[in-house]
Amino acid sequence: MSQKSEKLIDKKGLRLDGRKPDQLRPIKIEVAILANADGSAYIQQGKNKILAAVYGPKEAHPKHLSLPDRTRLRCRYHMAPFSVQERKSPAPSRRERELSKVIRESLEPSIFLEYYPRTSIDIFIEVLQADGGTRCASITAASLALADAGIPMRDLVAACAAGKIDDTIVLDLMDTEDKKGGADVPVALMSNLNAITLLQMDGTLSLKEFEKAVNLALKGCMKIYALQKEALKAKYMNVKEAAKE
Amino acid sequence: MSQKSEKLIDKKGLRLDGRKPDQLRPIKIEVAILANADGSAYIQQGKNKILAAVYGPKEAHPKHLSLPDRTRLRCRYHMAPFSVQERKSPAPSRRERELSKVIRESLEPSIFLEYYPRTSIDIFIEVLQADGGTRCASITAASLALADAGIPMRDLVAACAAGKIDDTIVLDLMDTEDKKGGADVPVALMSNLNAITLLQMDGTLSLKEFEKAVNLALKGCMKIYALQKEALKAKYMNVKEAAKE
Amino acid sequence: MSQKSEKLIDKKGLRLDGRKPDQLRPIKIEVAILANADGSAYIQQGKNKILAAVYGPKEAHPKHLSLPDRTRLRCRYHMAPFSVQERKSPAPSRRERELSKVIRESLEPSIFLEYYPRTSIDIFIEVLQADGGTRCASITAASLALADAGIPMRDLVAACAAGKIDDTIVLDLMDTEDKKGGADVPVALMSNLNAITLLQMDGTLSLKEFEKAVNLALKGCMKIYALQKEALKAKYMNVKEAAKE
Amino acid sequence: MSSIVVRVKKKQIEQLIAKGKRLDGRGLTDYREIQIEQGVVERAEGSARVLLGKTEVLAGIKIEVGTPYSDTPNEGVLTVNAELVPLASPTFEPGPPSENAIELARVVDRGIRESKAIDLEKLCIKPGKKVFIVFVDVYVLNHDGNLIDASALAALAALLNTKMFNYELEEDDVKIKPGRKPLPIRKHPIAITCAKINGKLVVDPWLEEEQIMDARLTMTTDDDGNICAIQKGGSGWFTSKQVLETAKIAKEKAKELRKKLVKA
Amino acid sequence: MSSIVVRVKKKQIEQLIAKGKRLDGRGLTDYREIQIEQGVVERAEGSARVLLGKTEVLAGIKIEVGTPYSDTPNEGVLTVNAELVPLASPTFEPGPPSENAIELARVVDRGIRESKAIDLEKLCIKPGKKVFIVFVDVYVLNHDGNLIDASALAALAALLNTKMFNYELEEDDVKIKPGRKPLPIRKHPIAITCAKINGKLVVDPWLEEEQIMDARLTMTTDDDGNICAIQKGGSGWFTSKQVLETAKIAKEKAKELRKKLVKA
Amino acid sequence: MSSIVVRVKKKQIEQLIAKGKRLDGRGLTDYREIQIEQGVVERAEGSARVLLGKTEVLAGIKIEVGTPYSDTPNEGVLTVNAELVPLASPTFEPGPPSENAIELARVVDRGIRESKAIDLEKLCIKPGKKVFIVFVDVYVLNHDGNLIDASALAALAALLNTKMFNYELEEDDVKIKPGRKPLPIRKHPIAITCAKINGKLVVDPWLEEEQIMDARLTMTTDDDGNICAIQKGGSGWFTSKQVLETAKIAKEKAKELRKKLVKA
Repeated sequence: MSQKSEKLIDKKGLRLDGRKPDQLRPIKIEVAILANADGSAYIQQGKNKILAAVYGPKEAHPKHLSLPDRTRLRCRYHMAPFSVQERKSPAPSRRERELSKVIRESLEPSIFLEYYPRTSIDIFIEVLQADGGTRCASITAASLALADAGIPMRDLVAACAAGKIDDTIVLDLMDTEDKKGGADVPVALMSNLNAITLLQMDGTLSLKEFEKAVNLALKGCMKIYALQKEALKAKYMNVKEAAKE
Repeated sequence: MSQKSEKLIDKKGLRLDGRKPDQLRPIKIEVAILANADGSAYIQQGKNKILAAVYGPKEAHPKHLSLPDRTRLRCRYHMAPFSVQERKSPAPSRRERELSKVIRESLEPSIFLEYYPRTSIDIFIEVLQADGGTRCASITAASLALADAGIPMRDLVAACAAGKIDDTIVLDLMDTEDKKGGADVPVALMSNLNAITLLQMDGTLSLKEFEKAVNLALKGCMKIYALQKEALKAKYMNVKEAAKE
Repeated sequence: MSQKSEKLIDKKGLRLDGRKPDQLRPIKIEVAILANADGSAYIQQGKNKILAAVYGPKEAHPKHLSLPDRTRLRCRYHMAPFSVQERKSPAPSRRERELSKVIRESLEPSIFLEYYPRTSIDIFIEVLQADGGTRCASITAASLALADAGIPMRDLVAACAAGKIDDTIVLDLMDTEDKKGGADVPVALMSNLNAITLLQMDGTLSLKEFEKAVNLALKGCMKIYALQKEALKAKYMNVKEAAKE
Repeated sequence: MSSIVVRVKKKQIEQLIAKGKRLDGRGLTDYREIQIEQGVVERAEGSARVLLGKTEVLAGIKIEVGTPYSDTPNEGVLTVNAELVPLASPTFEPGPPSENAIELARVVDRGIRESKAIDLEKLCIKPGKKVFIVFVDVYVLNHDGNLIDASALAALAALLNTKMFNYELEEDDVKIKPGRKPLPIRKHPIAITCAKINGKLVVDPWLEEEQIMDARLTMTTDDDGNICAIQKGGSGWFTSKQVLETAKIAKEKAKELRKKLVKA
Repeated sequence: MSSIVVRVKKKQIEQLIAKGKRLDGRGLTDYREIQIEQGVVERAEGSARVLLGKTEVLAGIKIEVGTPYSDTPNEGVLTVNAELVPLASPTFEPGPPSENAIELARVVDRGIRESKAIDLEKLCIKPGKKVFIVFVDVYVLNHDGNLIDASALAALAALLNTKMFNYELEEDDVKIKPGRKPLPIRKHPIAITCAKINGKLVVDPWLEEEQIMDARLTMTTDDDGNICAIQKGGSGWFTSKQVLETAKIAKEKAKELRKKLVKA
Repeated sequence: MSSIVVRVKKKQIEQLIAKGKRLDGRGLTDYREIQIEQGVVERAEGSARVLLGKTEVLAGIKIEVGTPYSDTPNEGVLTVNAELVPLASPTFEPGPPSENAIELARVVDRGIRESKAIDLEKLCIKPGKKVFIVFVDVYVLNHDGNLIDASALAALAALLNTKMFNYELEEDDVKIKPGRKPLPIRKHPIAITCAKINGKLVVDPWLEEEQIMDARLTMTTDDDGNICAIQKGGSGWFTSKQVLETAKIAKEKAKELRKKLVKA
């Protein structure tokens, strides 16, 4: 991250896309959109377009990797070659492999892993278009895909980043803000349990700024949590209506 | 394929190597030429020089890939680094992997796969020198290698391409004709069953031209089929003579 | 190896680092220096700095690679990226893979492999700094690591190279001598059994020179063997003292 | 699927087909419903999503500057890649492209290349040195059969949706200028696949049919009704009569699909 | 370890921690003993060995000439790689970097990069064409827990030990001149990790604690006490109170470690 | 092979060897019959097929223009690769080169390189910039033991068969001119392998002997009788007396083989 001279916040306090500092990008969430997956969800957050699918619980394969007392959660975060400015090779990059791990670890606390010993649950995330904050949007979608697959969960996990641009703490950074800004703090939350399941940071923040950023991110998570519940409700309404017909 | 101005057929209707449009290149086939393989064959077709070997049926490995009701046929088509103009890396290319698949699928219909459940049969093809039409010559040789290995078969599979050069439908294109010509249609045939087990095409042909090309290719297959049978007979004669001595 | 004009031996018959032709570089050996490994050793020979660790005998994995009548010895010789002048990619090179094989085969004769059927013993060698003769120093260290792990052995294996520089047969070539010299002959020896377990050569030597080089290398091995035994003794003294306290 | 389930299903499907019917209610030469949506990934130079029944494929186009092949110094480069990403089917595994993914990419590639759909000479910047590389990435999002036709269609729709940037050469460096223009597309190659089941040909096989079919035959035809690519797949065979029948079906069905695409 | 052994050990460790004690005798916020030795690999441009209790990490620095990234034409390139070599632990396998090795490298990288510890602009030779690449290779030699802190410390100590060669540009070729100078290091980012065990935070978890912890949280701070990198790991969670507590601990402990390093 | 079969065979072979005999009728220092055929792959710059009993190896040479190594700017590049293709033996697996294939390639490479068989300086086109790269690809077609000797012989025979193209430099571009000339070959390094079985040395071990041998020792000698490469293999050992005996055998046998090659 390098702070350049161009202004990311104008005189009115608005950001390049017209948002206020504490404002989320427009978010659209759909649940159960893939036919083959056991559970799936689609999220659009700003220009991010991300699909998440869940397969399982199913017999773990290879067997020697199965766990005797709980399910094995696996996660693959993957970007489509056309999702970013310069074409990305389809082979998983080091970044994608790290994100696969932190996303998995942000979802694990939400699942009753011990319900299905010796099985595995696979989470597949495909970023179709990336615009900053894809790991958070991926967690939001993947948690819904888990719910859609009927996996027993403690709570939904909602994720959102806060960060610093032009010395202001702002919510939900888009790509330009992330690249030119001063810091980015992605956070994932199980709202009912007040449990932070993802926390990363890059950039530079004082302790005070950091505290402010975390709190702002948590507020963002709670707003997204509400959207997640709406999306689930919408799905069940659809199912209900379909059942009536 | 790009049509260039150089003539591929001269005024007498002859091709660059002096062949008539419906003429095969000189073909030399030998069966049982590798000591270790369960079955093997060597084919020279024009400047193509190709070895095929068969190992099996044998216990499938790894076991979870074995099939309960039939043998698993595997096939690897591979080119020697020195077989082509520019040295080819020995790692299998995408082209080699596709050809491995289509060759396997052209041979599968000829084998009584259900005779040997839970086993595997491996076909290994090595192109030592390539001059156009290697997939067809590979099929011709591999089918003989299967026969040599004593695998029960419905019929031998013979393969040959037809194509278009200088607006003429011709048989058995060599490399230059393939590269500068207008279309190439490789075909594989079980002659007794009138069964086409391989059909591919690239280039551009009208429906009429295509029909003509397929029919010409099928005639080529039948001629090659005769050569295959001669090669098998020659092998048994040798065996017989060897037994007499 | 290319012989350049610069002198590797001066008028007094001394080498670039002041050694006599039949003199070893300063050697420092320590046994049992890694906490997690079942056995380990560290060697410094000139500027070479090499760690060897042994894990096992343990259940062989994957099982189908286990041997019914003896242990499976595995060996990985690996160089740290910063161990050589130009950074080395951490992926094993062809050279590292060959050396892993010849080092394993130089240690195998020393181990009673049949004592532990169906198990495996892993030897891991990490070259932290390389200065010529790393394969020999690796063998010396790895043999001690095996002893430290309590693996029953016929004898320790000590290794040392001899070679030719400026038409003189010399012992224990360092990197510059290896690169600019005329030949390098690495040898490994079980001294009690007079058994040569490693022998390689590159360069050019007459039969006479070769005989001289082998004999010099064997003398080097015997000196190193004495140092190995000292190092083992030092370790047991430490253990004893520790026990007294 | 266990082999017993497959055998039962096979029998059921075969009996229906003998009567000219199919499990999902279609006639033997009926295509599934097609939806084409272009421009779905704004960040790509071009993109399109195709729904073929429940089969869903996304294609995205990226254009970069690179070097031409030495034997075609005056032509841009076309590269087609297909990913069978594991969210699309329980049978797709993460990892490097499988045999099936490679075949899929190469069949789509051949259709575009052999029909000369893109005027590659117009993608040359500096002969022998700099050309545009067109990356076609086919992304299968849900697999319900007949991936070849859906992928070829998505790739073509994405190419038609593609806008290239303007540029000028400044001392061998390509400088991007404002404005965009479409890719030079000359032909519209359409792939049509028939499956052979119990001796009969059915068009556009869906997953359950693919699982029990003897073999499949794909023919790609261009705007003039010429064939430009063929691929036989599966471990069965065709008679030459079936081959010619497929060619006729392919030509006819391609016309229908091409119309939908031009509309799209 | 069998799951029963783990459960027994977990209980034992948790009971101790509830009383403010730890299995190895430390208090909850005590760091293990640290030894730092610089210059251990003379052939590398810089190197350092760190002992953190029984955890042992070696870092080596190599500097090469290469090309800059297109978006930072005036800056040298930093590359961090970590190898969990199999001699360090029975759980490390030979082969390409595991998920854990990649995470380790990337967390160390972020600490150095985000704190702007190296003045990368001073590593530019010819803008857009030639810059120095700084390779930081982290080599774990014995794994007894908290690899992140030990690796970040070893990397920084090695960078501080690094001597670059002098050079001059001759017609675009970099000619090495005699003499050496230190790397332009501006900051000293220090990573501090806390583990959460049974609701309590413990600093610098060793292996037995890592095996039973709920989660870990690493915070890297610079000389000014600013946070420059954070990584949560493990399948548990933290409350926001615990997060802020960790930040305070990290800031304080980093000061202690930074002093040791400057002494080293 | 099951270990019992191996043990029975081992006993049988050892008893024969104790009497100076071998399973295939040879004496202990007899080489198998050798057939060398050059020019078998016309498309390669050079090629040769070697039959050593039933062991069959094909070597092909390709020559390309590339860049020299930075430490030998005036020399062409030699690259030796060996493929143990799976049609040659039931024990060869498809996939990246195994340890055995790598060792084979490197031993063949060392013989050619260390004997300075090719005058690499004559393969320099423009110092530091452009040189010829000689690719030696060893292709094992049937494995019946002693692959090293057969491969080294095939490689040398192929190099002797190689015709380079003529060229001229036009503004740094290499233009191929009509006509061809042989590679500058100065030496004829020949590898000879002895196996140690039950304390005795046997020359040119075939497969059954290799399966039960204690160890093998390969010595490569040049036209002047100098040794230029050695490789010990297998998990047994040699006495220094056996080493010197092998050296003498190798020198003598190499003369015989070299004669056959020059005839070929």
